Amino acid sequence: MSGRVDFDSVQVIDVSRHFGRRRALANISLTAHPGDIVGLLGPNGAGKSTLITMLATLAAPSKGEIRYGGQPASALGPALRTRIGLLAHELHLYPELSARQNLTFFAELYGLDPRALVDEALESAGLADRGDEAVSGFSRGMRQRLALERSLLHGPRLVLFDEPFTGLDDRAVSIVADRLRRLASSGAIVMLATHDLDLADGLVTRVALIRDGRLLSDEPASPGLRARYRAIVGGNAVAGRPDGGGH
Amino acid sequence: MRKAFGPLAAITGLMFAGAPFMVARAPYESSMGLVQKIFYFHVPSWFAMFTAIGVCGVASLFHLFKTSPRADRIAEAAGEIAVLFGLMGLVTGPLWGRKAWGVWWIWDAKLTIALLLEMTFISGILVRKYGGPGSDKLAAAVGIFGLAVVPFVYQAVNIWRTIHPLTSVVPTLPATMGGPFWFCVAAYMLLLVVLLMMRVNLGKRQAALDELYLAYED
Amino acid sequence: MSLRRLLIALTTFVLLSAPAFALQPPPGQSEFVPVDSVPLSDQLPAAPLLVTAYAFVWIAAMVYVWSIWRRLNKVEDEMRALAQKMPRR
Amino acid sequence: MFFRTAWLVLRKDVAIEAKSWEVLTTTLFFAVSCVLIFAFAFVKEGRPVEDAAAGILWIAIAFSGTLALGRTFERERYGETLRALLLAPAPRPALYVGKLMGMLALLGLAEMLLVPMVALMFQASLFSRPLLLVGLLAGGTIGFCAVGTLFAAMLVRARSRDVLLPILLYPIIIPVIIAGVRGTAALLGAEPDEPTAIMWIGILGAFDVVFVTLALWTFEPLMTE
Repeated sequence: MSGRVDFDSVQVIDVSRHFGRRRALANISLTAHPGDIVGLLGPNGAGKSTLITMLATLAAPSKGEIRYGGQPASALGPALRTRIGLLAHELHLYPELSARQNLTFFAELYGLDPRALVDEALESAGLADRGDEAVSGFSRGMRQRLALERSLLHGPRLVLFDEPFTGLDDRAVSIVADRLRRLASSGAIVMLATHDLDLADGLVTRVALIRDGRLLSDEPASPGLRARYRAIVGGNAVAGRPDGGGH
Repeated sequence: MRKAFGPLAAITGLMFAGAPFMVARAPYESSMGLVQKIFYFHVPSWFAMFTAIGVCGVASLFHLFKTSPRADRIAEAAGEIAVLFGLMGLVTGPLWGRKAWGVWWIWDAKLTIALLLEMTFISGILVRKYGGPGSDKLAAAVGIFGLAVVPFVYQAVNIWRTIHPLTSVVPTLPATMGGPFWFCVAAYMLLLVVLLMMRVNLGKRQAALDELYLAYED
Repeated sequence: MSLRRLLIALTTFVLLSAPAFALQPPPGQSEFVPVDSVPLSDQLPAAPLLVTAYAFVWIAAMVYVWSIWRRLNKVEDEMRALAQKMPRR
Repeated sequence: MFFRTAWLVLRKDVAIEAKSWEVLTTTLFFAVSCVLIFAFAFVKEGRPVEDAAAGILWIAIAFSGTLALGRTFERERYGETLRALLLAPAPRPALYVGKLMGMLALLGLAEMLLVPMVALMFQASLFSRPLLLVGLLAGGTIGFCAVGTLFAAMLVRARSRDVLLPILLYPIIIPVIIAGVRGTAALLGAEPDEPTAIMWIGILGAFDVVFVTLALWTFEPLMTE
């Protein structure tokens, strides 16, 4: 592997991004360190996913810069991507392949020995018995858990979750929440984008409120999160619920 | 640059005004007679088209790797203007061919090459129009590939078909014919520069409008 | 300001209509071997082709200039309209 | 790391294809129907038009190639898995090479069916110089897939991509089609004209070198949004 890249901080420095005439993000600045679970909270379409995509080096900011341990992604090269894990809204799974084949492919893609890792991942995703079934036959919850394991296979330093709880029942939500806490305590930088207030409440260590591409507040999580969220984001905070999934 | 536009446009206009006089005074060609004089408007349009393709290719390369909006505007402008000059060539060519070879369109090498390049750069415009956000990078790829394919198109089509007067005729032009020819080439090149400046300016204003929309949203 | 610049370009181009009739065939010589007198029949069918070719080039350039000008005006109007809405917000 | 990733991507694509053979069967069927359509157009009173076989073969390759490109990348677009690939630690052009090899294999299989079929139906002596024919087919297919794979990959996130792919692809690969058709036609004559065929293979080779390099070079900037 081309040298171990590691970083102890992720800095978003005055980042803006627009698509043609639509501004997705305006002057976002925030920093995260190992052990943080930063909640990117905001209604749908606030620009959370755009920020997550840019943090994952899949898109470049129109203005401003993102630094990993003080260095820009361009300086760190492809090796940086071994330290980034992304669970996107679209789950990034091949429906035709089985759960085991999906995990094996991505493990090898990251240059890891798949055997031990895949079984362990299937176990913690609760899919050990269905490892050889095609993913197309899985429910949304099962796919979500499988995709979660896939994004953590290579032990990333920076873990990016975009709406990780959609389609999960309460039991699955608490499993995933515990998994995040364990990750953070083991030194990962976790950034969680969601519009679902209740889930984030007990989990995140810091909250960044984003609306219409603008960072409204960035402060440590405190019990009064819900009231403050509604006060800042305005009455329709709850209205931002997804149509089916979530709580 | 901006203040140079006025005089440049004036000179271009004057040169285009003077071109017919120059061409009219040029000698008669023995075998093809008067129709050969289309040569003075047909060939320079290729010179201008290939220059525009070159500008578009280089600007696309710059935009793709350096993501500079300015290079993108120049690439878009040069792409459009390459299509314009290509159109001129593709119309004046058959007009000349009609008399000289008796038929409007023949699969002659030069015309086929021009047609292929014209289609390539029209596809560049189409991708900008229908490609949605991020299509400027895709158009840049078309610009680069369009430039890279020119030698291959030349080679393949030349070997395949050619009854076009060899391009070697240009250097052997006598002084009395050379004069008006290079005058027309200069006029076309100036027209290219003037159109480029106008189109880039349009691109700049469009970007300013987008900027205003963004500012308006803030 | 852009209007004035365009007018300059337009007026100079307008001069073009004058030369359309200046097509007397003078003598010459070269690899494109010119000949001093050309039978009228050969000459006639060629003249319209030549004029059409020249006219097309001129018209194509003018249509393009006009299209840039029209798009420019559209952009300027939109900007003016947007600029007015800006202060009110 | 570079070729390992390319090999992994290829193996993954083959594994997916092996589940359903969907893209392969549709491509083959489309290629066959292409040839049939041309057959009706170019055969008068049972006699095919002189050396139409070369043209028909290459047009069928180009059309079925475009179809296969669209289908293959539609599959990557479905779960946005192309983004997951872009997150792989290997340099991104490795993904392009993996995809390119997949397309070459697919079109190679299609050609294995197309060539005998065209030879049969148009009484074309395609097999008179098998080595040169393979050279032409390889050169042409690599050129087509090199540009096609890049354009298909970059169009994944563009709107109206399935109409844009042929629009962008065909003008650029015309030299490949000309070289392929003229080279193949040279082989079909009563006594195959080898020097011409070899010349066209040379041109195809040059095209492939230039455009594979260009594609590898521009793949990363084109895939970053």
